[in-house]
Amino acid sequence: MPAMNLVQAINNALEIKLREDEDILLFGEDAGLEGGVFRVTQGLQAKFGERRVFDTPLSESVLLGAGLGMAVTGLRPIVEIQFSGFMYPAMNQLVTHVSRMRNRSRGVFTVPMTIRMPYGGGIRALELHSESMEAIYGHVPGLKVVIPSCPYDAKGLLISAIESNDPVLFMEPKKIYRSFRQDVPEEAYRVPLGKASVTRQGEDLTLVAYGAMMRVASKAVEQAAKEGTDVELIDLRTIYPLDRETVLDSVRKTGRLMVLHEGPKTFGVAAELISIVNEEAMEYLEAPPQRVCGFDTIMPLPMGEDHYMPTPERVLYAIEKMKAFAE
Amino acid sequence: MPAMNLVQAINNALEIKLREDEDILLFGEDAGLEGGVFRVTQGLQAKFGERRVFDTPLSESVLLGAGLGMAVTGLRPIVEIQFSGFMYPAMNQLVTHVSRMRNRSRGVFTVPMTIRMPYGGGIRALELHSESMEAIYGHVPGLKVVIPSCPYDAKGLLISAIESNDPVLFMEPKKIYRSFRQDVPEEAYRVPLGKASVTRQGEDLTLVAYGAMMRVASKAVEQAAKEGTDVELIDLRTIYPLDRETVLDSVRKTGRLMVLHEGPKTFGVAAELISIVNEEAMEYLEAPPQRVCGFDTIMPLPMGEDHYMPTPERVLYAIEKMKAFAE
Amino acid sequence: MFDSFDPLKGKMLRILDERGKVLKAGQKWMPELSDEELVDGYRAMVRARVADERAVSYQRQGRIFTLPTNIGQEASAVGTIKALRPDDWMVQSYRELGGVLAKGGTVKNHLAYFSGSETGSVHPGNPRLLPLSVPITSQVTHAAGIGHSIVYRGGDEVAITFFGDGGTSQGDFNEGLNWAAVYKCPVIFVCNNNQYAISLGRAAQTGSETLAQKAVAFGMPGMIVDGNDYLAVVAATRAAAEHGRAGKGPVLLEMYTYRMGAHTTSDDPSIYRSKEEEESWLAKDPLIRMKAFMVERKLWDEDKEEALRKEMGAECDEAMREVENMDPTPVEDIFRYQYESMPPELERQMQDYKAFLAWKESR
Amino acid sequence: MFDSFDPLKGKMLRILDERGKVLKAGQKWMPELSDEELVDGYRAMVRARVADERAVSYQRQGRIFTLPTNIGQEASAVGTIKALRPDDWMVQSYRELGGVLAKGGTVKNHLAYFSGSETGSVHPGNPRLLPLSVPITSQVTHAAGIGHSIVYRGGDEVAITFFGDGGTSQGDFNEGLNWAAVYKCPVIFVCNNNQYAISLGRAAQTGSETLAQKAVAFGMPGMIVDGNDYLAVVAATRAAAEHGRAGKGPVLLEMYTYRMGAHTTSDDPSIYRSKEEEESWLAKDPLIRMKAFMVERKLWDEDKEEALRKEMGAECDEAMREVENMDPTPVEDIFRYQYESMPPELERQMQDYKAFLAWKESR
Ligand SMILES: Cc1ncc(C[n+]2csc(CCOP(=O)(O)OP(=O)(O)O)c2C)c(N)n1
Ligand SMILES: Cc1ncc(C[n+]2csc(CCOP(=O)(O)OP(=O)(O)O)c2C)c(N)n1
Ligand SMILES: [Mg+2]
Ligand SMILES: [Mg+2]
Repeated sequence: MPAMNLVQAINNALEIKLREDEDILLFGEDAGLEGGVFRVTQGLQAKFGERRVFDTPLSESVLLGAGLGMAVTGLRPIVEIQFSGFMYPAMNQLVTHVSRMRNRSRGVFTVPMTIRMPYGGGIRALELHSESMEAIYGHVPGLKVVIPSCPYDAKGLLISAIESNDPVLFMEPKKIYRSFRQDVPEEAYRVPLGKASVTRQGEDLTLVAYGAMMRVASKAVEQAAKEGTDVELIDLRTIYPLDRETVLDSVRKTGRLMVLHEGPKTFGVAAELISIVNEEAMEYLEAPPQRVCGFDTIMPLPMGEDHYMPTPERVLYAIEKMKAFAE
Repeated sequence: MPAMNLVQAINNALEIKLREDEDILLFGEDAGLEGGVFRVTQGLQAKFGERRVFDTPLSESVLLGAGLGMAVTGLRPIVEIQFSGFMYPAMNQLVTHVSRMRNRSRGVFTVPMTIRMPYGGGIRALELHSESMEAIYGHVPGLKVVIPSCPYDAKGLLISAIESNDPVLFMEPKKIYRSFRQDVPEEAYRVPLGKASVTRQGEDLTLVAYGAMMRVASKAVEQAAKEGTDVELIDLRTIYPLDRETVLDSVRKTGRLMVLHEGPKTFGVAAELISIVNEEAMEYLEAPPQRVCGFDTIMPLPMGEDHYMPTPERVLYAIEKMKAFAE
Repeated sequence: MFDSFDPLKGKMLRILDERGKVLKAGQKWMPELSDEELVDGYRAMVRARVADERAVSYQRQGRIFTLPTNIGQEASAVGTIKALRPDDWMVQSYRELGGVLAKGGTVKNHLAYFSGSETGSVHPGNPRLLPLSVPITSQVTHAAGIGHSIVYRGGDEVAITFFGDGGTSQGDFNEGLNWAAVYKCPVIFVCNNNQYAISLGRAAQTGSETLAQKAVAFGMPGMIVDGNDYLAVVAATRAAAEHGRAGKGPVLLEMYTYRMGAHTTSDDPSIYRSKEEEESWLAKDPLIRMKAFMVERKLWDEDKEEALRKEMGAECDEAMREVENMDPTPVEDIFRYQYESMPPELERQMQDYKAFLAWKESR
Repeated sequence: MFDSFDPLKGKMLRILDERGKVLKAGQKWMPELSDEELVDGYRAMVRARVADERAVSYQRQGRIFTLPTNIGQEASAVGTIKALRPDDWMVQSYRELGGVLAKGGTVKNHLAYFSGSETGSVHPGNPRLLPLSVPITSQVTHAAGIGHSIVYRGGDEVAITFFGDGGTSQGDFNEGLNWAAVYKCPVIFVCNNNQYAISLGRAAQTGSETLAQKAVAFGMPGMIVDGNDYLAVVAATRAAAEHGRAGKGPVLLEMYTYRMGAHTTSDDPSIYRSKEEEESWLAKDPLIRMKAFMVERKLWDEDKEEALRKEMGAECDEAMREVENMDPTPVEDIFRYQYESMPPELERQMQDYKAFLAWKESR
């Protein structure tokens, strides 16, 4: 089984699906010839030709709009938005058409579109190159929002996303594009959308994270174990639809919930998870749930970025606060 | 003191500020000559001329973008977006410029802009004319998001919004534009941004609502009182920054929290309020907080709208469920 | 044809004058249409007109909700679609009832939509007709994508899309037309310049003298067509379709017309335009013009007109009754179409809501 | 002037040929510039070039982060701003270092920005220069608004804004230029057609033969200018500014130029363009051309060139050192500028974070 990093796993998933299904087109700004600014689609144009894999004019709104037009005729477009900070010009297409077409046409027209975009901070990038605004997209009815945290999941989730007959926003944690490798089967496999995974069993506390923050979480959890706290770690994997049950089961066991994400705290993903646990498992909570999140500010430029990005230490600090409550 | 409905109170606030400050311009699609499709700005062009109050081409992105350009030169634009469902084409300007300019320029350039837009359902309107997506805007760092629920507040909040040196998104509950009148002073007064108001004292349960849902809440609360539940009702008034203290004080007293809003439930405003209460006053909670919200679907067309829009009965149903928990 | 009508020189394609006579300069462009086709086209325009008039009166009676009408623009709506094939795609905005019906849509579904039922978004047999699009100009990008798909599959269909004079100011106008031109997508972009965007007059919408000249920005042909002249509309659309089918890419057609009615039934045009102006356009009514042409050719007469209007009126009344007898939107339908299969949370919300309904019932 | 250079006829304003000789056809348009002004302009171009070259090497040394350069486009960046007044507004994208410096910006702040400090977003003395804009073309709408404000206040300033060939495909291109044309805002829209949008060549970006012709869509003048010819840039900008100050509204200038460097320091142009192409543009370098012109006029020589480059290099190195000695971004600065006064929740987040820092310190 070859070892792949996140970029390779995504590229591999794209290649498998492009090979399998002639109705799949892949396009985006610089996504063709040069394979995208992160080279995630490298080699695909050479393999499948300019008709299947192509560069587009610099215009995100029509990227999604034209994608929708293709989709209603039966194609299955895979659209790349160069950075998640450049999704906003396409927001109207996303919210008023892509996500709604099925419902408003009573299922007659559907949009089996996958929208890939790198998101997240920690790479010392320019403004708007480090956004983490998944909560906004999770709030838009009709979208599925997926965020992988490792090569294996990325491949399986992306194949599921491409095969989904609903539009899927596939957010790629660019910080860990090339951070590590994992054994990834060469053939196609699926990781189901809407299912979280428990990556570490623990008794004392449930920590939910996703995307690049899973690396931060893992480090924190290791350290916490050394310091005597046995954390159960959940990789959410899908922002919408949320996997309530996995989170609830875990909190029912541990009695404690902490959520870790990069996006701004207020109205973020953590709030929804806390509310779900409140509604279904409040009586199990032994301490107030904690949020370790980005601040309610824009992402600072690189010199301030380390303050903004949650770290393992911030998780440990929150664990300590939680323990203090229990005493 | 004249009795005014919401439309009149808003019009009156606009008139006062336009008269007071020559740096204020008001513009939007159909906002000039005909006074807007809801006639909220009626008469203002006649009073202040076409230079101050004007119609614009049909292009929301430049409405905000040009507004920003004006603002950095010292003007104070008031921009009307015809319906909140038409904000999306302007999302890029809103998120990447209007809300960020102060921070990214270290305070050198500021955007004292007020963006008014009618929002919300219940008027049997076409698609995208009934949206309630305030949670999205609350998640955008740098914006203030304000929603009045009555003529008196609307005037005072709008004057505060226009005087704010930060961009304010002022969402007008169109469902109650002309539903009722209130005594509204003729002169200028301010209702502070970021402050909720307790509109009814109660002992048993805290109900938080805002905008048009305050009418629904009031009816529910009256009925609940008859049925033996003494509800404390809070009008949130500002979505960001949230007035944590008012909500926390109330929940510390009642031990119960319910949030009512039209927008989709998942990742909605209610989730944040529940999380705040968890973080600060969890030990006071006697039952799981309840959410009475719109569904995670798009707003149905009028024949299905009544199912979507929260009603007093849905609040009463939730109260009953909450009580059942206590038993 | 496009070379002969340079919008920068103020040229406009017209075939009929306002009294229905073929203009000398127009003869050359007269589209080949059999008598049956002429009658069929005219009937379709009348059908749309009657449906709109009835709908307005149903709205006044409180039987349906706010709606826009196509009145005055039927030549553009019907002529374009009649010039195309059933396997071509139509991407509408919201003011093309004539085209929607010509494309196979039904009055019943139209009325169902404006009665507030999503079932009216689509039409029986699912013609290649997208649901109406509310966000101005957003739909032109969909037409670009459909055109792209046609090219990809090597088909010879075209996509036609409609938007207003106001719509040319939106960002998507630039993005959609540019895309279609870059990939030579067979798309006919029809700008119905009806002189108003709600209350804003055409002159205040943009600095360009014509809307057709905006085609220059994309390197595609642009042409002004007398949008109240059915024959000119057919001729122009055929030329544009040929252009597209031949692999030459998109075309922008500015249909010069007038919105004879209000913007929607909620609108009051007297605020922003004069009675005189409205009256000056009455004489230019596309139906009057075409009728005169047809009468002259002995293809039509007052008896036929009366019979047709009666027939259409009855069709509408019947459709309205059917819509009024429709079952209310089932609770399930609010939830079931949002995703292919209902996510657990949505299922929960639906069950909770049903439990609430039962509770309410039992109170 | 604009009448004489119709982009639809492929006309382009040029004054100097590639060897720095005044073209016969260019003489007529030669801008009045004193010797001091000529020297000043040339020095400003060299300053930008040196700053860019140094920045690239600082980046390679790991002393600053990824950044774009202006190399090859200095004539457009500097010539435009030098043709304007200090009270005119400049609305940049991110590839106009020459203009930023000419407008009063400093190399130090430029380097501070690309070292990751927001303090570099603005410049000492706050010239009328907006911070760089990352979302392509979004900034042109800001220029439209500034122009609107100038008209409202009855001023005679102008706003100038810059964007790329790729930028013409964005929706905001349509919305911004349309607004400016409708309200006759004094805005100079400068499209730096440097032949690439990252890896996408100009020909694949849009179907229109020139970018200047897109002005036709807005009813404003549009002109192609040899963007590597400093004198042509000055002449065109002066004409556009006059047009604006006279109340005649906006102008679109397509500066025909070439991005001699990579898109940013992270980019690898060898993937998408040939060495031959790159080399063919070397001879068209705006600095070579202007230098030849200056030498011919005895305004410049190799000694001066060497001295200037040395001086500029030292300025850059000094600026880089200052930036490296800057204090790190204070924690407070992350929070304090988001709103005029810090909302309680933000205050809480800051205090909590400070408490965390203290906790971490004490561990
Ligand atoms: C993006 C967007 N903004 C605003 C509106 C509200 N609106 C509906 S129709 C209309 C005017 C449209 O004018 P035009 O494009 O000329 O089309 P017409 O109605 O005249 O056919 C406006 C502003 C909308 N539907 N979408
Ligand atoms: C809205 C948006 N989409 C994508 C990007 C990513 N991006 C940065 S520069 C660039 C190419 C710009 O090309 P052009 O407009 O020609 O300007 P140039 O860089 O050549 O000066 C792209 C796609 C962006 N910054 N903003
Ligand atoms: Mg119109
Ligand atoms: Mg370029």
